[in-house]
Amino acid sequence: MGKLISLAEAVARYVQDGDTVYAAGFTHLIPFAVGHEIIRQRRRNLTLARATPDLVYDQMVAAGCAKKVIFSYMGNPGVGSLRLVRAAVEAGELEWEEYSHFSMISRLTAGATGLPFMPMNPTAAGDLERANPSYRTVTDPYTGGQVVVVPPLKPDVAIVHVQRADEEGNAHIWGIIGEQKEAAFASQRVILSAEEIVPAEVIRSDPNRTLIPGFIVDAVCHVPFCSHPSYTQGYYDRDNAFYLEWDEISKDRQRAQAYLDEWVFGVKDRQEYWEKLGPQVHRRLKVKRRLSTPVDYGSY
Amino acid sequence: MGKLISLAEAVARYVQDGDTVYAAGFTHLIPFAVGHEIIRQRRRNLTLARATPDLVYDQMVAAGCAKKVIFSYMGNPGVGSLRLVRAAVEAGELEWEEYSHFSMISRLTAGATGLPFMPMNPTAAGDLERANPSYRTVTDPYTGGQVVVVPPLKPDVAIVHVQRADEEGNAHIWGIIGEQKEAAFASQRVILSAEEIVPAEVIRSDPNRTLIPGFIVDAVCHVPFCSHPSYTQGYYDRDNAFYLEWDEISKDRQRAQAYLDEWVFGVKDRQEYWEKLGPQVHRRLKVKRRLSTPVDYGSY
Amino acid sequence: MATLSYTSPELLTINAARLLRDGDVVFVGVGLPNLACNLARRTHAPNLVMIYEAGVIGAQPARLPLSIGDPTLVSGALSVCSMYDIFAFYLQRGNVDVGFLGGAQIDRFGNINATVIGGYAHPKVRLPGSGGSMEIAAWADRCYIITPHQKRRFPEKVDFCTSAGFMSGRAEREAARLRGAGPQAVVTDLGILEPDASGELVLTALHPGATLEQAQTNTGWALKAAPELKTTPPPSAEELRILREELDPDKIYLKGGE
Amino acid sequence: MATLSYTSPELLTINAARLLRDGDVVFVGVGLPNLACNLARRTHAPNLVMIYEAGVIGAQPARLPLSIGDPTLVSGALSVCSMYDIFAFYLQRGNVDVGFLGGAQIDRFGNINATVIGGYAHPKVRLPGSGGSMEIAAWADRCYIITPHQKRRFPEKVDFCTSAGFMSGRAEREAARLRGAGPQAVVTDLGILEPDASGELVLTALHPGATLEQAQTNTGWALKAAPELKTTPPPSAEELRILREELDPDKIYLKGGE
Repeated sequence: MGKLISLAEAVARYVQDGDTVYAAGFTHLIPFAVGHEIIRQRRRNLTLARATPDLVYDQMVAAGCAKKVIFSYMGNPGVGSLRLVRAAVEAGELEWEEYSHFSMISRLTAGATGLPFMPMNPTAAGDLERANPSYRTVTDPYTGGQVVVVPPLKPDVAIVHVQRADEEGNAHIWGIIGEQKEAAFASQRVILSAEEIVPAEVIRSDPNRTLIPGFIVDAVCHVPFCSHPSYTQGYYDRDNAFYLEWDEISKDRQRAQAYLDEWVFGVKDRQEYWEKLGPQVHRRLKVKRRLSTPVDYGSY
Repeated sequence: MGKLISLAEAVARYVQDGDTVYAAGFTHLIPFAVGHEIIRQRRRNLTLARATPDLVYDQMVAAGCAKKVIFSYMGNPGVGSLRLVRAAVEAGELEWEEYSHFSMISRLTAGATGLPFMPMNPTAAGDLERANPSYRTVTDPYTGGQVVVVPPLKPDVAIVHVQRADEEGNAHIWGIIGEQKEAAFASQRVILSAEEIVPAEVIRSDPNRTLIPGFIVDAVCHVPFCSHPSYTQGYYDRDNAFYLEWDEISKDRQRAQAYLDEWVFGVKDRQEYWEKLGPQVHRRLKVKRRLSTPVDYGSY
Repeated sequence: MATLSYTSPELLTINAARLLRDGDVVFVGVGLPNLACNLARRTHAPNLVMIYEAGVIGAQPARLPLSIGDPTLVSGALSVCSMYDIFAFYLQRGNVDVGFLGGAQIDRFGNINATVIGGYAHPKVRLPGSGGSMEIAAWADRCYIITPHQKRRFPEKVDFCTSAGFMSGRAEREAARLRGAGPQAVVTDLGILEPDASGELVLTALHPGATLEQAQTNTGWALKAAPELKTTPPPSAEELRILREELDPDKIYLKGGE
Repeated sequence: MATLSYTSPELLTINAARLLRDGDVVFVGVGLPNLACNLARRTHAPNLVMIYEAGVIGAQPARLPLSIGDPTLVSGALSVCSMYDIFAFYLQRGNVDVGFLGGAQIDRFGNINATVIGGYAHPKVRLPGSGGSMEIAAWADRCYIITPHQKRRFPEKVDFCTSAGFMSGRAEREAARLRGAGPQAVVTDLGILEPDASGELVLTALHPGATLEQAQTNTGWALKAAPELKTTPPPSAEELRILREELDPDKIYLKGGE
């Protein structure tokens, strides 16, 4: 059977209760549609790992999917606090494990490259290193100094949204590429969603653009507008208005629940969600073309 | 003064006797023209570092530029032995320091990322690790096991050839990207040569393609056909015939010297070299277009 | 000469911009640091290179970005790389001259807390956490902090050290062998604080109209004034014009203040 | 049935191709391994993924590449990445099923020497060195070696261990906790050698017409035969047709042999 399946099927098959999930994307390409599907399928006891939890983890925590978050910046990017994750942490209802951006991404890189740890230069900000026992040190065999290291992060499942992929999951990504590649390689399973499923020839016309090879991908899902309210470079804009609106919604658990009822449980899938947003939002998020200058690979 | 200068001036200014030089490129984009200019300017006592020394280091060793090579595969790619480097090593006339590909490139990566060392998984091929004291081990603080590490390589000067760059040295590279980025970031100085100098707008039309940012580049040189007999993807083919021919030439020091006299000392610069190759070679190495499918970055 | 009126965010931004040097490679945050960098580029530092932790180098934003990962930062940028690369090849390698930092607390020695108010395990207030600031504070050559001057923001000692300033004093930072030189200035709406020989933040300049007493009252330690306490030149008409007309015409970041 | 004639390189290539499984991700070298992979793709393993240490994944070469970094490997490939990435994310991470290896010497326990004949510091013959083979031998799930069967190539013990086979025996390799399972077969022009329970290479198959005695005469240790010594099926007309007509019509790699 092919890898190209519906998102509902991909989540049913590859996301299990208790999994460590890494939904990748630094502001860009955040796979909201997959988070919503996980909420709809009522997964429980997930460990949600992500450098920047963003709204998608706020929503998953509000829906009761999570027992733990692993993060390095727990905010609503450009707006402020991530209220629901924060409230759950402050109330002692949610476990957490915390890093700096670089140590978080170093963990993922160690996982993606099969290394036992990644070294980092010292930052001297000892409080976090003391609070989180995953930070260790080794002795530099060249100088005798102490070197901070972090262990690999190997999620059970990575969720990666991309601009275009072929049916096998060979994926072109551009714009902010964050930790998409590292998350995919670090994880045991990979769910890939794409704005467009394209013929392999399109992928093969620009192999340097392929950050994720199909053979590490388990499921390929065609999910246009997957990232909203985040964005997909070249496809639609970031819905900054919603990021500001969520700051209001998330002040009140009831309102957040009502949001989930309406926008997650109340729709069948991303297509229904997108239609429900309506033409005015579609227009507001529409983007004019700005094409890259092609490069010549040559016919050899 | 601008960075866009002649190759002769760039070598005069940025390559000094005794330097450790890293002329980057894994088969692709090997900067032969820069190697030839270094020979013409009679640099001495260089340490020539490169995963795959290729013909360019054979020629530089034959010309007496080198006191040492650092390498991981000393061959004529696809043909066999690198005869002149090999003869110099066997005769005890040339120092050498040897790695596997991955440890060589890990050294460069440590240099490029400012790390004190890079870890690797064990290979158990202990003979090289015993022969080269740069290989060390640290104790894994998570498992207690031993982890092999290599120290950073920080060349004095990196030489990187690219397809296209703007006048500031912001460079687009595609095809086999080898260790171009790592070499540039690891080195104290960077000489960048390019097939084409393009307006910044071309670079900015596809920022994900920019592997080297201008602000780490010291000199930008416009050198079409810089790579011959290696190749530049999309611009001209690899001159396999010459790689085979060099296998004959390099059997005999006299013939190698005659080659250098004619093709290096006997020409002023790369343009003269290319013209001297003649229209038949030009035709043979000509490549038909095969353009990448553009991507849309969107106008935001 | 008529005195120009300006808001507190305008004053902060203009004074931060003046700290930047032409050719600086700057790790930029959104908000006021972003405005400060763009103002510097349009005035005395046309060759400033702006880097964002999202992996964007040499952005030319056509609009004001709300977040550090806004698509307008990408379209037309010089380069975009992965998150690992921006921290490893750029910041850790030593390719960043200036970093901007912020936090809920900045203490006497320039240490920053962006993690928790109260204890770590059971925080009274859980803040967003380090993000990139732990590494920026350690590895950028110079760091600048932009913050309103309020007593609760300037405690004697931070509850949690998210990012190292001079730790317990310059000697301790030096012993830690960090790549960067540490915080070089804190720009507030009252003036500018800079580290003295011991690494303690002292008031080195007051903005026009502000007083030493005001600054001391709003600082959680016994704030010293530098022997030569300067007054910053007031925002110029040109600086204000660029900010108001070109950079933030909708007053997204420049609203508020007096 | 008429017996088809074939050369020694054809025999090696066809037998190597048969070892590959559909869906294998293979770290390919140039020359015979490249031909073997392409032959397997055109016969029983259409979903083979070919990876080159130059950083190319899923190549579709339109011509026979002379070098491992030939531009024909790039145009139309599925992906191209850096040299660090191909070794770290693909090979070291455990994403490579099969590696092909070669060398001047292969010893009784499948250790390979591609570095020096004689002493390391003052070599009699300086060989090219490891390249990627040190890591491929350790980290690919299965390794295959293609080599002519000559006594000087099969010493009791290699002069220098460039790439680990079973070291002094399977137990030593297991203690080293390498990711890969080690050499699984050596394909020669006389037959196939495979490791036994102790990790020693023993003859498990002879090609049609070859004898155990021939193999033993051309091996530098007392070569044992497996209890059930098989005979490999001769190259088929279809295998030979694909090799000769589609893959190497100019006989760049298939010349020589008998």
